[in-house]
Amino acid sequence: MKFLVNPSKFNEMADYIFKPVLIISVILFAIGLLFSFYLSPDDYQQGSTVRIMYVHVPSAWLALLTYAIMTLYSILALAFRIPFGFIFNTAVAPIGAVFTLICIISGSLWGKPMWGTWWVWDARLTSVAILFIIYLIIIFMNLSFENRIVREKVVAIFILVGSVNLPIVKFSVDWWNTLHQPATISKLSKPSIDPSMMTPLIIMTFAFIMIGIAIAILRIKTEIISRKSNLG
Amino acid sequence: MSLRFQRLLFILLTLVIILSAVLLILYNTRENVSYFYTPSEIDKSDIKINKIIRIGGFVENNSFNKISSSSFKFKITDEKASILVTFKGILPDLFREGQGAVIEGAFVDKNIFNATNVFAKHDENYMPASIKEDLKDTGYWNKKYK
Amino acid sequence: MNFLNKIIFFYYREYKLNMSGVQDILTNIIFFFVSIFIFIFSIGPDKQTISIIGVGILWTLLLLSSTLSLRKFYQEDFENGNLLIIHLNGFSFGLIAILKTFSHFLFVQLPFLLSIPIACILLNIANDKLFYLFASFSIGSLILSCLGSISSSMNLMNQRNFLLGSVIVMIFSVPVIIFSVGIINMEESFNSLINILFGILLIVFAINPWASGLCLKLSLENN
Amino acid sequence: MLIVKDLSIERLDKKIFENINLSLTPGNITILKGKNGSGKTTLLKAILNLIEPSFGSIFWKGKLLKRNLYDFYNHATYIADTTSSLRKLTIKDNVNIWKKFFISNINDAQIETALKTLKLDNYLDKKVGTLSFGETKKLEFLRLIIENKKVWILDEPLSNLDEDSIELMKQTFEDHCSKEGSIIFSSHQNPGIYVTEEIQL
Repeated sequence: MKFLVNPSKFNEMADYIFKPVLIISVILFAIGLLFSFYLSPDDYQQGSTVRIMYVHVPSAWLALLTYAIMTLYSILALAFRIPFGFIFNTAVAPIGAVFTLICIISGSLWGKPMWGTWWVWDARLTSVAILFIIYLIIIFMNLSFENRIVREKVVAIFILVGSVNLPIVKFSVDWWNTLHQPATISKLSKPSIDPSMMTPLIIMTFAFIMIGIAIAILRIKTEIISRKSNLG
Repeated sequence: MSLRFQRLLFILLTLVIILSAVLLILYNTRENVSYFYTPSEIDKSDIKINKIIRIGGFVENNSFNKISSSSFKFKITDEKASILVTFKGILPDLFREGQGAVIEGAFVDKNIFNATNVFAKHDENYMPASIKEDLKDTGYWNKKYK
Repeated sequence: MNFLNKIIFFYYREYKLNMSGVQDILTNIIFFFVSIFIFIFSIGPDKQTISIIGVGILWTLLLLSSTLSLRKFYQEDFENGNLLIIHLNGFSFGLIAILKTFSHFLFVQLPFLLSIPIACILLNIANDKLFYLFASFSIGSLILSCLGSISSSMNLMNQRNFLLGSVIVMIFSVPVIIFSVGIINMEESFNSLINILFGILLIVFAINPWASGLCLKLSLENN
Repeated sequence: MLIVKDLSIERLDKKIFENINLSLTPGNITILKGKNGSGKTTLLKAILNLIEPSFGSIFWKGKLLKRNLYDFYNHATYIADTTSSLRKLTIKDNVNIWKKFFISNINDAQIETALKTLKLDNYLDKKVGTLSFGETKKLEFLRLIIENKKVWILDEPLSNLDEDSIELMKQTFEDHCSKEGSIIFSSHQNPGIYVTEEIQL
């Protein structure tokens, strides 16, 4: 597992797995889209609008997951002095931002026909909007410092401070009355979704994860290279 | 107050403060960050007339009345209390009896709520339309899903 | 006690420093009032509307004006080396952050608090809400001071993008605004809302010395 | 007292300097010489425990500096090449603030003579912002007298000073050494000051 913390090991590993990951993600996307558009049934209430879920939910999960991993790497980088954490944070923040944006856009496309509004300021939607802005701030911070050592550490601190938003996003629907419905799939109870709709959701989630990993590999590799060339 | 002593003091203080803060927040937020009130909450408190609020609940069965093509009358309930609502405008697709909804507006008098916006709220259950029919036939439907 | 004296004279220094630039603080307050005028004129003469959105205006302007003075937080002391001198005088960076936060509250936020009654008259806010306003504003502005400390220490070495510090403060102050405006609108749940605000204050207060202290140390290491 | 052993510092995987050894004993003056960017300020900051050494260690009174930091800070004065006096305040106010903040045991008469020797006694009510650059620099050295500590750590103290002032600094340095004090300072020119140890970076 050293490739998760060591840049040169990561480069080796990335060369092995990049192409397979990319191919798998393309295949998964093909199957997933086929499932979600043709092979999955209409919802008993929402009709075919429910198909937006197959994009909305995976992107939301990945937006949260990306931030959680960034938080983890920030702790690793600051407390255990593992510089790969900084590389990871710089490279991955835009990916998380894009996932959040996809989640927000698909969510409002879903909300308009179902709820009757593009956007409301309930706890879930507000906290996701804040998550998006936090991602943007991370990206802008990465662009606006001249001194690299200060920049990456300050960004890591900011990520840690911003991580208070994560549990708020996740549990806002359970803690408070929101227009957004509570979690469908949670660890504690049986998912309240039919298997025929669960399958495309899982396939699409893995497709999103794979494409996320593929882009992350590319971005981390470029980040490593640009750091090396900065020294020379 | 050596620098190390300051550090130790900070660590202790931080732990104590964060713990008490989290308790304080969790204990108090439950009712207050709500996007909407429930009808029974409205029943208990005295909400002022003409103050804009949101109410969330289910559209009561057999309460929906179409007054004209764009004006409606229905009741919002949470099975303990219900509120009579009037609304002029376009209802969202998902809006139907027995379905969750959040309405925004103000009380025009003590019992009648005039909604300016109606949002449909769907639950966390997803299932194919065909299965619902099966479930209804077997009578399993009402037990598990509201 | 020796160290207590040092802390007292730290504030003596802050007092002298702020009094020498008292026009800056006054300018901040003038900004606050001129913005209120602009709000009133742009909304129109309807007193009813103004009194409904008055509290929101007050909060927005308080937030904006306190982010205006963010660069004064550490930047001057950082650039002229005083931050290092204070540290070498036996103050850990975390302690500096706490002391500076209180100093910001005393010299920048307190004048705002004192000018709230006048602002209330201008904005047609009922007198009986004054107590709730004061309660929420005093806790809220302390939270803003803590957030200001965190964000301005993060941006000490940021030479290009000054606005980023303000954005950081504003995005984290969203919950503060939600709850403190809630206090005004829902007086019946005053107790639990003020407790929540107090909880948020405790959290940012606990995070502040760690985050700011680390950022201060980083910036001093590398400048 | 202060011992630096095999100190090396890397930034961004680039070596700034390697294997620096020095010891600062009472009555000792050490000069750090080197071009711009050779790491003089970095070494001084490492001595102040602001920068973590990559290799090697620093000791203060026989203990690791990190473990004995508070005591070291109580015995050291650092003067950077910035103007730490508050520009909007008068010289008098600045002196007052320093005197109180550092809990100085120097009496007013001593400060007055120091001001006189620095030729600043005529501007007491003038704001620091209106002084010339050399004068603010001299005012900065007043802190050495006010803080009255054993170890002086000075970053480029002699740049921008005229010959009279350099002569004055020389005397101050010798005075301090005769009182069992020790000095470490950096310079990019040849100062013509008697030093006991010279370190080339």
